[in-house]
Amino acid sequence: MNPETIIEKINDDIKDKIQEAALTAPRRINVKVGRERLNEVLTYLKEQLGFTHLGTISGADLGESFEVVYHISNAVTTVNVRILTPRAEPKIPSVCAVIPGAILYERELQDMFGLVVENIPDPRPLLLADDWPAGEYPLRKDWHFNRPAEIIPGGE
Amino acid sequence: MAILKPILYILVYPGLIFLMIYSTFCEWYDRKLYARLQNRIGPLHTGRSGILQPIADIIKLFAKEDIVPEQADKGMFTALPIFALAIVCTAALYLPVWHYTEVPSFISFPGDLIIVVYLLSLPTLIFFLAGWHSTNYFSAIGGTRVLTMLFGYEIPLLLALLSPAVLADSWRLLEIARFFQGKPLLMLVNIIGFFIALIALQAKLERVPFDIPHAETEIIGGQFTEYSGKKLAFFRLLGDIEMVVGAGLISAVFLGGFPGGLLPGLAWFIIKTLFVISLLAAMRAALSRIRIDQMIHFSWRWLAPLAVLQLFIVIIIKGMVS
Amino acid sequence: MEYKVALGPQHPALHEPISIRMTLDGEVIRDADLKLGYNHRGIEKLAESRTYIQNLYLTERICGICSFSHQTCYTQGVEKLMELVPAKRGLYIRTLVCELERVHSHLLWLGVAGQEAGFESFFMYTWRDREVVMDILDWISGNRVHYSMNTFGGVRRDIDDLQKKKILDSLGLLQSRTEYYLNLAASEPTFVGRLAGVGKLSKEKAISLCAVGPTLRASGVPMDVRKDDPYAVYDEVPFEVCTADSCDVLGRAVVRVKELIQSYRIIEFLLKNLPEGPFKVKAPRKVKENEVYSRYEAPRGENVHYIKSNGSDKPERLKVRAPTLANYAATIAMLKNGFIADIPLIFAAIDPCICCAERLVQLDDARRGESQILTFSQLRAMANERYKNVNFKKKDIAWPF
Amino acid sequence: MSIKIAPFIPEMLRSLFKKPATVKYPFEKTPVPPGFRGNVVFDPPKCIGCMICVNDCPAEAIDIIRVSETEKKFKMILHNDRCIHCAQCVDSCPTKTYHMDSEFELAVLNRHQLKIEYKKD
Repeated sequence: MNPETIIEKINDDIKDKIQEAALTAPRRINVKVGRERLNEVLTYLKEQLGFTHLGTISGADLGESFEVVYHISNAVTTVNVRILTPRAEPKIPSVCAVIPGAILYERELQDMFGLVVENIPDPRPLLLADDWPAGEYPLRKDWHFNRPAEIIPGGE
Repeated sequence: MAILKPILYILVYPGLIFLMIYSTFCEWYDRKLYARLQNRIGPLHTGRSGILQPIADIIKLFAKEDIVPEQADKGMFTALPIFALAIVCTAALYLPVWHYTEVPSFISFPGDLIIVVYLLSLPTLIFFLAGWHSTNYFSAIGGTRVLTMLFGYEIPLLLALLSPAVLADSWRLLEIARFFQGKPLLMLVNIIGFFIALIALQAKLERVPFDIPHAETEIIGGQFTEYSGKKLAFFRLLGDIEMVVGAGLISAVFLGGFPGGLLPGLAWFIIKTLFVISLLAAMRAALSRIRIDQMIHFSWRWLAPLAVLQLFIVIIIKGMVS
Repeated sequence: MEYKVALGPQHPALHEPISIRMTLDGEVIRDADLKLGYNHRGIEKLAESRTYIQNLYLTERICGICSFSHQTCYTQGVEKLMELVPAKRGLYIRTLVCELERVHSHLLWLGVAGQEAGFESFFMYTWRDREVVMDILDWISGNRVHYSMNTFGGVRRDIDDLQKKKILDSLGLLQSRTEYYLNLAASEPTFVGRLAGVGKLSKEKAISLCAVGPTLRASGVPMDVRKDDPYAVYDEVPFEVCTADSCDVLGRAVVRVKELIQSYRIIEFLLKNLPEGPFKVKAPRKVKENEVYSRYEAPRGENVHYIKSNGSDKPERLKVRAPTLANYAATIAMLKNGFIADIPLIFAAIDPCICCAERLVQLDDARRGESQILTFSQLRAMANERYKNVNFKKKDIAWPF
Repeated sequence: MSIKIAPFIPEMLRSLFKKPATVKYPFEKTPVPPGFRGNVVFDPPKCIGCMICVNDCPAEAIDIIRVSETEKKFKMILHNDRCIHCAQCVDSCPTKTYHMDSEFELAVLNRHQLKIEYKKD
């Protein structure tokens, strides 16, 4: 099994479920899917091709929409499964049913981007402080942090 | 003179003053040896080679803020450290260190071995009460661990101390010591008992590998979690004095006591207790902390049967000797 | 009777703040839950407003122990974005520092395991020996903790023959000492008794919970980024992926020990085959729009940086996933039905680096721009305030026993 | 590997008679290795005011101010309380204006004392 055969297999088997699949770098495959098909694609990758290890889930703020990338690896290659979700309705499906280890990453996404993960087993905030104000999502591009002036204690 | 002697006995030697000074010295010795066994230096800067470090620690603790938890029973919480310290100091008075003459110390009586063992068990109960009254989960866990451990080591300790007493045909520390001074070769009979008593003493002092009740990486300070300031200082001092008394008890019972009157007796006391403390320090350095279930398992699987075996050996030897 | 205890955020077994909320039944843990977020510094957000070169040192400061892991992971990602081929000698030196860092981290872990198990002598001996490798790192990089060896296109400092000889000499000493002490520790019944059979994590569970590093390898899964996705010069270096099948803390210790021995061999190989030539090449300052998913085998497991560039000299997004975060889910599974006494060992067995795992967020006070220096009395007043405001019911605070 | 009783005893006894490994640091100074990254030292005559170091400094610890409008004279303010001693400025500078010394005991009671000004006389 090598990246080329994997991408062939993906194109053969689930062509109808994905929007795009390409080999972007050595040992990296980019797959674009619609968010409603995410769980099906991940199940296929896990069960047919042995992609069991979810490296992480990264989010990025693209302005109009949020991009969520699931980095999932097996022994030879890594597939970046990419979904887009509009800013107006930032919902993504939970993948915990397929990959139980995804829970912490999904909670992190909720905290940082304000994405709503549907059917998440444990929706509590993970990383932000207890008294963090609701509705503030620090990794969104429109969230700015104004650095306060530095105060050096003591006299001159 | 008749009144002066008990007062001197209680206040100076082997009473409070001597105990305080000697126990801090023993703590320093223990720490220094422990450090050297680990290729470290240990205390260094307070006094010559850091000899005043334990005293400095106690002074530091006395200067700290004293906090009593809101939910705790204040009277109990405050009284426990003082009681425990008093009990251990009382136990020290029974050690046969004063004049080794035909007239034994005024406090000695037939059966004082049992009294010392009993008095050394009481601090354990006080540790449990201290943990329980702190109203802190970690303290409560520590307190229950104290009691659980007590069931493990107390019986082997008693059995181990029993065998020399059986051999010497006396329950009086002074007479056991005198018996072994007369027949030093018979000390070898009790070699198993000696090591059992050492291990049980280590457990009583709650030092590695038996520091389970206040294992700091597991339950913070165990029964002492909520204690601070003076009260913690009392508990620390208690630990040091208990170490001296325990070492003294083992030297009196297994190593032939402290013969030769006041000054040679003192010298023997220091030599023998330091020997026992060295063994305890080596044990502390060589072993890793065990779990509470492993500890109970160990004491009932190995310590208690070996103590019984020791008793049998002693009974057989006694039959052969007499 | 079941009761709840919070272990942390301040606890002697934890060297960094995290809270483990446990439901206990006597000495047995029935349930465990982690609360993170005590150590956030806003690094991911900060990285978006800094240049690639500034981020080199920012990523290094994600962690103190595996500083080089984060920096290398980031550097390799950015090099791929720049389409830059680093100098060969630079890559060899980079790999050398990687392995030296692995040695120092694993020796540190062994000491910590000894300390958590209450075995101070082992802790002292391993940490004394760890000083040897710290001195080597100090010698070749100019600092003990933050080596700052990486730059885009290679490394910043060369290694001369004297350093090479010194490293090889100390390495021999280190290797013999490590083997000697490990043999001793492996035959010490109280120590082995504390590690064996503790914190079981089955192979299936380890895979499904996405554990990484020695935690995963001790469950019999031979996953190692150095083999699966070779970076730097790992495709030229002979080494084995170390695994164990016992699935417990002892297995994790065995894996780390085997990796130590492997690392010594790798270092020896690298030094003996160090190619001649330049140790760095010139790198551009701007990066065209692209994205990269960079993987790195840190001492604690797979370290991941996801970098998105937008054509300027600053990254659009830098996502860091430290190995510790990936192991948390597995830790909770391991803690269940263990003893309280095993918590520090199980938790230490993933080699937690809590500040690695938490990188993002702003302090509330910083936003208000007020002075952040609080006096003792102010802190005390704050605590009292908070205590008064918490609406306790009398029933809740009653001591349960 | 077999289980023994107290296998550490011989090693412990050996340690007892060995010189302790402890470094008595503040009382006995240990030398730093060559190439140690200590304080940043600035050499004002060499500066050409290109500001690369200011842009590259990850800790924003360097300020370079032009002293006179006509001449190429610059003064540098080093905020040593922010400096992380990464030596990126040494690498970045095209005219080798910077170097690092081997000083590492930098603690002071007042952060203002860590602000160092280098000026060409």
